[in-house]
Amino acid sequence: MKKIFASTKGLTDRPTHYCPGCTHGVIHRMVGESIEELGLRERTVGIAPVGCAVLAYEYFNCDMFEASHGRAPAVATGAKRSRPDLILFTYQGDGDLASIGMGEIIHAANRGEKITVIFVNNAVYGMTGGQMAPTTMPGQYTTTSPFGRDTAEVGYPVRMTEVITQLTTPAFVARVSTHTTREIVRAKAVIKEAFRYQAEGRCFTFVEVLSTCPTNWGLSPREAVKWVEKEMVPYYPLGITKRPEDFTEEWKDGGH
Amino acid sequence: MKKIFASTKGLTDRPTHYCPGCTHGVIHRMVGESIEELGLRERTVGIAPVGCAVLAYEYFNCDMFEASHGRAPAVATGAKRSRPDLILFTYQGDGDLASIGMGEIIHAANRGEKITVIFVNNAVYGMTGGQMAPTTMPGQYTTTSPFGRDTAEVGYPVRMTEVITQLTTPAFVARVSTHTTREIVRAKAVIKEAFRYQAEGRCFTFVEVLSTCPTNWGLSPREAVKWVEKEMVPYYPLGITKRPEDFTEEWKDGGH
Amino acid sequence: MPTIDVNIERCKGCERCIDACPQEILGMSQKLNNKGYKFAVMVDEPRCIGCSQCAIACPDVAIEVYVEGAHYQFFQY
Amino acid sequence: MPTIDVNIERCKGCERCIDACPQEILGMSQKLNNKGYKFAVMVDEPRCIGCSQCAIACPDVAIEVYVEGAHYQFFQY
Amino acid sequence: MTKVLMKGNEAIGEAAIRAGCLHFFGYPITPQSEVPEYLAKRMPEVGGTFVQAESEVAASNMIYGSAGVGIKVLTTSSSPGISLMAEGLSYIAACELPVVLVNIMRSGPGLGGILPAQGDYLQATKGTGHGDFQLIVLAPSSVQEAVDLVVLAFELAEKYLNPVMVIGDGMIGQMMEPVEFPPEGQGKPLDPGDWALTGCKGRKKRIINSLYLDPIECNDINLKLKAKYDLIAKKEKRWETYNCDKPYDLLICSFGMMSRICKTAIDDLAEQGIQVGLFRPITVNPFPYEACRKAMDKAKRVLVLEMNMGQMLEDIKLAGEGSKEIDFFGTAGGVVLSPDESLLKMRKSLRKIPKATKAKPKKKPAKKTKAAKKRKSR
Amino acid sequence: MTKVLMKGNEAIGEAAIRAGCLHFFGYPITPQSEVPEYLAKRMPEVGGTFVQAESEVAASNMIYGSAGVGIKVLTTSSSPGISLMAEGLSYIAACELPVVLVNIMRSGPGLGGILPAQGDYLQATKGTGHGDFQLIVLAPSSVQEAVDLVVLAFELAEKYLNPVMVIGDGMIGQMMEPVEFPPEGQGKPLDPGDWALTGCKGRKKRIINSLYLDPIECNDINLKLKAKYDLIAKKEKRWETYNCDKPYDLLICSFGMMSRICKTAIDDLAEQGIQVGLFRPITVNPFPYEACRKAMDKAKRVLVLEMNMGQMLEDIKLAGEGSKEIDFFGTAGGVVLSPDESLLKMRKSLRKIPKATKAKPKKKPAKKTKAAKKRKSR
Amino acid sequence: MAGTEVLMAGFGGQGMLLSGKLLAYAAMKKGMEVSWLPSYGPEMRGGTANVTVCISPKQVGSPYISRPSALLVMNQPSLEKFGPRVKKGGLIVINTSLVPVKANRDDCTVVYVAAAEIAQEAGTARAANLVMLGAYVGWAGIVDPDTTIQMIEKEFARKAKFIPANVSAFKLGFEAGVKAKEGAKA
Amino acid sequence: MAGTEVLMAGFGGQGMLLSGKLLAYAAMKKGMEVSWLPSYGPEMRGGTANVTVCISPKQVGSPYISRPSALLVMNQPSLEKFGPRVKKGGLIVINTSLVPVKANRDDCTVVYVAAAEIAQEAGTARAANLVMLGAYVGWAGIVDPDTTIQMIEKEFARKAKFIPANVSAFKLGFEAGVKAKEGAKA
Ligand SMILES: Cc1ncc(C[n+]2csc(CCOP(=O)(O)OP(=O)(O)O)c2C)c(N)n1
Ligand SMILES: Cc1ncc(C[n+]2csc(CCOP(=O)(O)OP(=O)(O)O)c2C)c(N)n1
Ligand code: SF4
Ligand code: SF4
Ligand code: SF4
Ligand code: SF4
Ligand code: SF4
Ligand code: SF4
Ligand SMILES: [Mg+2]
Ligand SMILES: [Mg+2]
Repeated sequence: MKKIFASTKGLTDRPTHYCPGCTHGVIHRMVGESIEELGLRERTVGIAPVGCAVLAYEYFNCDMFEASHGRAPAVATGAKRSRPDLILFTYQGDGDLASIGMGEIIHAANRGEKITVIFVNNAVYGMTGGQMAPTTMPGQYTTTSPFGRDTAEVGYPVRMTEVITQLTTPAFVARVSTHTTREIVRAKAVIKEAFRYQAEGRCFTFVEVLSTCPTNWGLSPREAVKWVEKEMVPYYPLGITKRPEDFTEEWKDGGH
Repeated sequence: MKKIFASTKGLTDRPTHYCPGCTHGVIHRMVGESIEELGLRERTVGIAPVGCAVLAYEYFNCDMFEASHGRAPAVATGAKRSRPDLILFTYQGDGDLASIGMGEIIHAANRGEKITVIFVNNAVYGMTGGQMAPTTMPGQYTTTSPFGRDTAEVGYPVRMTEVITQLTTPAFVARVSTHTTREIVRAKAVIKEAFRYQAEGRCFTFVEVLSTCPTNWGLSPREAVKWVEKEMVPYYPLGITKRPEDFTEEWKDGGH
Repeated sequence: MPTIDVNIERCKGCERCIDACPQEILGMSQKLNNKGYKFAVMVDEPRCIGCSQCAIACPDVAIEVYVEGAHYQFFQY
Repeated sequence: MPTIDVNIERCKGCERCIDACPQEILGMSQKLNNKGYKFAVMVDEPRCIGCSQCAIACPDVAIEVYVEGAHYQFFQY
Repeated sequence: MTKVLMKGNEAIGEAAIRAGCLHFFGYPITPQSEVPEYLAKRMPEVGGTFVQAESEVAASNMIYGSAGVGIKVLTTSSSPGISLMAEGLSYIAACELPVVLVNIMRSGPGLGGILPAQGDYLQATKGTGHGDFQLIVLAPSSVQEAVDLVVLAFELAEKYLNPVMVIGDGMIGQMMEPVEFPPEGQGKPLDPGDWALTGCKGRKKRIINSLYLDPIECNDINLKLKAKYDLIAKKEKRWETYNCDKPYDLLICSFGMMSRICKTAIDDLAEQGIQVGLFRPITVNPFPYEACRKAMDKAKRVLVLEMNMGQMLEDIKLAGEGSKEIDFFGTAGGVVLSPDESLLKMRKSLRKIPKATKAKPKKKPAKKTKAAKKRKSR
Repeated sequence: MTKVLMKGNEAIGEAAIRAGCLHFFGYPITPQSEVPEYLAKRMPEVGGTFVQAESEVAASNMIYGSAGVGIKVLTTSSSPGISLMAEGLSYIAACELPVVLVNIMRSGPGLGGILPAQGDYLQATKGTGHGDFQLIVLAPSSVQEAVDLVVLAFELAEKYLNPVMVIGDGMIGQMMEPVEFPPEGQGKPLDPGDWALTGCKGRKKRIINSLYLDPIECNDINLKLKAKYDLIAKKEKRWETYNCDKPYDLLICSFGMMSRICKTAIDDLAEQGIQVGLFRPITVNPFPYEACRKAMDKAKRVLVLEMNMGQMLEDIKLAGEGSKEIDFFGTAGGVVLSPDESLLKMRKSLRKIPKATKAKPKKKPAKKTKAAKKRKSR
Repeated sequence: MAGTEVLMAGFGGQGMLLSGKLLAYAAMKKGMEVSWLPSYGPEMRGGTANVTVCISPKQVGSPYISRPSALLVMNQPSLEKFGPRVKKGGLIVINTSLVPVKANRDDCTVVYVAAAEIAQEAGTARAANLVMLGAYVGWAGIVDPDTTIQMIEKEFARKAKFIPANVSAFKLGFEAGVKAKEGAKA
Repeated sequence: MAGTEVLMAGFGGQGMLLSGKLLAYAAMKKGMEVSWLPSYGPEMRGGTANVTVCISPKQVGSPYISRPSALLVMNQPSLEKFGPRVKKGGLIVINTSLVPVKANRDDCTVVYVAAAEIAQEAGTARAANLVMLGAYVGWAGIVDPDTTIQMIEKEFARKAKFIPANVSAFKLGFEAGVKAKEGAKA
């Protein structure tokens, strides 16, 4: 019998602490597979955020930092500028990247740091118990928007992919999702593409991944993926919004 | 004889400390005139940045805060949310707003704080002696880009107006300039329009103003305005990029 | 014959594999694992086509897929 | 007759008014003011059309413009 | 008035409202997130404002803006978040704005953990930020006291136009205890005085600023602030002594929740006939040096117990001026010494006292009177 | 080796390079902007890296990243910028990363001014950030010493895997003095040890982290750090005494540039036949308490002179343990006491000494020998 | 009367924090001093959650208790962790529906309750926490069962349809507790 | 020999910081200890800038000097501010091109130099700062004029075309200083 699907060397064996159906796990696997498949694992340094993925340093099977809340892109900048031969990635939640870390992500992107940013958008602060994030959907109930996000009071959700795309410097920017197997397959290809550009020393690479938080959304894992599809995808359109102009054909469709 | 042009009550009598030909002075006048002409001066609270305009609290003839470097939008948020009847404006440089204060400006914009932000882009840190700003032009020499801004190393200048425009919430966003009388006239109309929207309780309003720093550019005031025209305007296109949908006709062309 | 192997101690019972399987041959256990979760079980093994959809969807890397010879592939993953 | 009044102690000699004046009737002093700057001076007053271009351009609010009756207006400011 | 059973964090939020504070700006962080969560619901009910800031840096500048326009304002956070407020707090103190902060301390340094700790004592009392400024710092040891001190914090902030910080550990934030609140609707709005930016109608413009390029002027501001801190130190010191009316050989110094654990141990020792005193500062800045010294003078030895590596210890040493041997025991990282373990530490210190007065217990003192009489606070 | 005349800020930049530091991340701020400006030019010449961070918050996290991958790294800033690094420094210390920082202090609090001050002493030595951690803090009093201490800072940082901060005031940064540097190319790269993240090829993965959810583990980390600080305190204290080989009634305690001003005044007094001693800590953390006490023991009275409102004063009190009367005089806001004014303060303290030994000057001591002999430092 | 300290432990989501709160409320209503201190942590499923309730006639000293006088456990890890800490002569209530092992303490009263099954009887398996609480209240007699029932009704006021099942779960547990107490006395 | 402290003051951009640096360099070359401490501030035109140079055979104590032994002033505000502070018996050099008033000190030597005019003679009015420096060096004799000239040449190495004018401005100033010294002695 041939084993055609198994865990990757890019991840440790340790089971995650994520809630049932939390797609942080899927995203971990895709990142782990990408660095392993590209042969980068042994020179990769990952950066865990403060958020539910804070323990990511235990799960990725490569050297890992744990950064302060929101500052992973600055840590990555310091590391990559010091050791350009290393592959640097940050793995950040929406509270981490889009709220407190807004300055750091925009500047790392704008300086064109040759790093890969995996941005997990689950429309809520998972770790701290479900507070409103900048990405929380209009009307969404959270512990700090107990009457639903009121856009007249706190504005519309931030679309980070579009903001980063708007900058001149970053050259690979995409939004993918995890709510169906098909989307996971697409997401994997895009994440791998991002790492490949970094390995080629090309550009700042940014992948936003729509993710679930069944626990804080108060939904079952099944309902949660439906919610991503119905509520999030229309507001956060999927696709690659920027690619280096001279990308090679092989990567054109990100494998799908 | 009729006096048809004189200083405004919106400014104090105090001569500014700005260098000869520095257009901070022009921008001050336009802001002062706007709040005075709209009858807002006595309920306006301005917020000076850290930058060459740090002493703006002496020049604007209204209640004034001096904020910490980059955080004026957060100060304005605190003030406006506490006293919605006041008119709040921040006056910020490009180091202040686009470098250290990136997080604060984007979030104030995205929450739709009903304030007016006057963003003075002079492509350099004036106050501290001419270091590189996020807005410094490609190839521009500064004390921290002594070989000229190398976009391969530190990326392209940030276009704040475009970044803010990209957000869903902010409804009035514009870029104007000061390099000719004609542009000053346009700029004045736009700034006044911004304050009017705030007075009407409508939306977050943002006006980027291209400005000179003859001192740190190493140019005469005359050369400096030419430089704005030739180097900056092509990269930083002028115009109103966003307006509340239902603006009244009277304001359509911003008076020009 | 293609088949899958569910690591029942990693499984958290989210049921995403069940929804992902085009053959609809996965179900949930009645028993709980040590962490207190019901876990995924193969209900109709002979119909498994080895497509890996279940494994791709699993957030907890709890599924391994085995095949002999040809097997169906929806996407290249 | 339109005319302007330059506050020579506010003037920093940047010459922006000179460039702004469509009548080209402004020039710089030879003397320095108390801050050590040359300042703007009206060279050909009768030709002033009271258009305020100089005042609008001045970063130091150093110019006031006076008119009697009609005067030329390029822009509404 | 009836008591309600309430979580410390929620009680803190409610206390602010009762004190008349209707504006909150803050960012979630464990173990204080229940404050913003509670206020997100509660503020709209009382016509107040809740704003979730994008970060603690922003929050500290929002309260600057809010207080600056003459509004009573609160922010709350926990250790790493407080660090991010260092610059903002320096500005607020320099501009003499009355804000109230609560730090529900968690274990550090760095990300540390989320469990209770007292590791931010020195940061709060000595080195909050750059330049010469001080916070008034209050340290409650129960949910009720947290409520009382939040109310007091607003009073002191306004009286002295100074930022006031209430520091509690995670336990204070997370536990429920019965509390009583001041009645609703009694908190007065802030008096905008002659400094708040309320629009310059009918008066000269005002400026809130901390830039003084002229050294003399800047020195004067520093002297003025210093004089204020000296006045506060003279007038506002608060502390509690426990079991200090009996002769004791050993004095325990402890603050916040840790002092409560010590009290249980002290009661246990008392039952065994051994009297040990407790000194607990309530204002940890200004620190009640003289009162502490007085309590120390009566003892043969001092034991400082903290949930950190020895931070208040410095103040105890300053109070003692070398007059007494001082033992220290500290835990960090969320380890909370139990009453039994604390008792062991006390016994250890007692053993170090030469010829300690080991008075035999004449009679087990009745618990009730002990409880009633032992406490003395001002 | 030849001396060159150089601005303190530039000399600090060059010293880092000579120490083998080829990576700088920082943000401009007066009065230290010449460091980044100098290094922006100089780093490319030596194959190093200069990155202008978007803020001090970012800078403190960049040096975390840089040191974490095993690189010698420097950042510099001034007071408000250092406040913004509070959280980052707590992480760096918790993760035991060897970084060097320079704080060219300006007047505070708040935006304050840009003139020289020493108002960040307590922030640097006691309350830098949340949690129990300490920086090693060095205080130079000349451009040459700034150079020497920057070089030493890199050594100590690496030896103890601890952040080291050099604190100078604006004068140190802005003035030019002749300096001598260690030869170029001698600074060794950092030893990545068993902790740096260099890619896991051929070894187990490594983690740089400060999260410890388990209280016991987190407590252990705190104990480990505490043990390290105790060791540093035992081994690394440095100080200077000046004019302390003669009997003196008055001891001056002063650090950094202020101590130099005091020396001029002390020389002037000596010319008038009045001997006054000076104690100057070079490591202000760990503070040389014992040496300070020794110097205090010889005096009848102590005068602390600082460019702040009395910050090192706390350490002097801790050293003195109430054994001596201590006078304090401080200026802030950029006011720098002149030697003459300092002399007046000294006279004032001298007058307070009952029956001060007012030995008539036997003979004006020759200036040369005085200058040569008066200094004693380790 | 000396203080009473009850530690209640289980998986997150099993409702032990609520049980603790109800107990604290009921004691407070009786005029006692109380404190309720939960373990707290990052929002993670599968973790354990516990709460310590202290009840005392005078102000509660330390709300943090190393050696409780009673332990209510909903899962095995909690029994293993906290079982040995219970004071001599104390009480241990074990939910046998989820804990297949015995408590190894013969110096304590141990009450075994099939809480889930009993709760199911009462109407919903989710009320197992109230069966446990009932058993404790029945055994310890420290608070009034009727007050406790009032508290339950208040707690579920907004989801009134759950009241009957929860109240009867509590009552069934209470009976089991009373019976155990009588057994212990006998 | 006791220390010498020279305060040089003028508008920003008049080059007094450079003059001070050249003096410090020349003194250093002679084996003296030196310090050079500028006033520093936000980049503003129209403000004044000054620098204190201390020269001493032993390590300079305080680089910050309240009572300098010499003052070189390029503008009136500086004269008003610093004139009274000069030590008895000290030197004040005044640029009469910009300072229309006299120093009110008869306990000091006051040298009046039309620095701008002299510099103009030398080739560029911008070298007035070097005329002032020359005057001081000529008067004080503390450093070697030739070394100073070498330093000027080094300083302007990259803009060599400015060397001759600057050097001759220095020389003209030097002569004025020497003459003043002789006048004072006489
Ligand atoms: C400076 C600081 N502020 C706040 C926190 C508390 N905190 C931890 S995680 C988090 C939000 C996490 O949300 P997100 O980034 O969306 O990640 P998720 O948990 O949703 O994956 C917050 C606010 C902290 N640890 N540090
Ligand atoms: C926290 C902090 N960091 C740095 C500084 C130093 N600083 C003062 S102004 C300034 C830059 C000003 O540039 P900009 O905002 O572009 O304003 P401009 O002077 O060009 O008008 C800097 C870095 C400071 N005061 N505070
Ligand atoms: S709280 Fe939400 S984001 Fe966090 S692990 Fe659970 S489901 Fe995932
Ligand atoms: S330095 Fe530049 S920005 Fe600042 S006042 Fe001068 S010209 Fe204007
Ligand atoms: S491999 Fe395909 S067919 Fe087989 S169980 Fe998985 S999803 Fe179903
Ligand atoms: S997807 Fe994975 S974790 Fe979820 S039920 Fe299936 S096997 Fe279990
Ligand atoms: S008003 Fe018009 S014409 Fe007259 S001076 Fe000014 S610009 Fe020239
Ligand atoms: S524009 Fe104004 S400041 Fe400039 S020269 Fe003319 S009057 Fe003077
Ligand atoms: Mg999230
Ligand atoms: Mg600028």
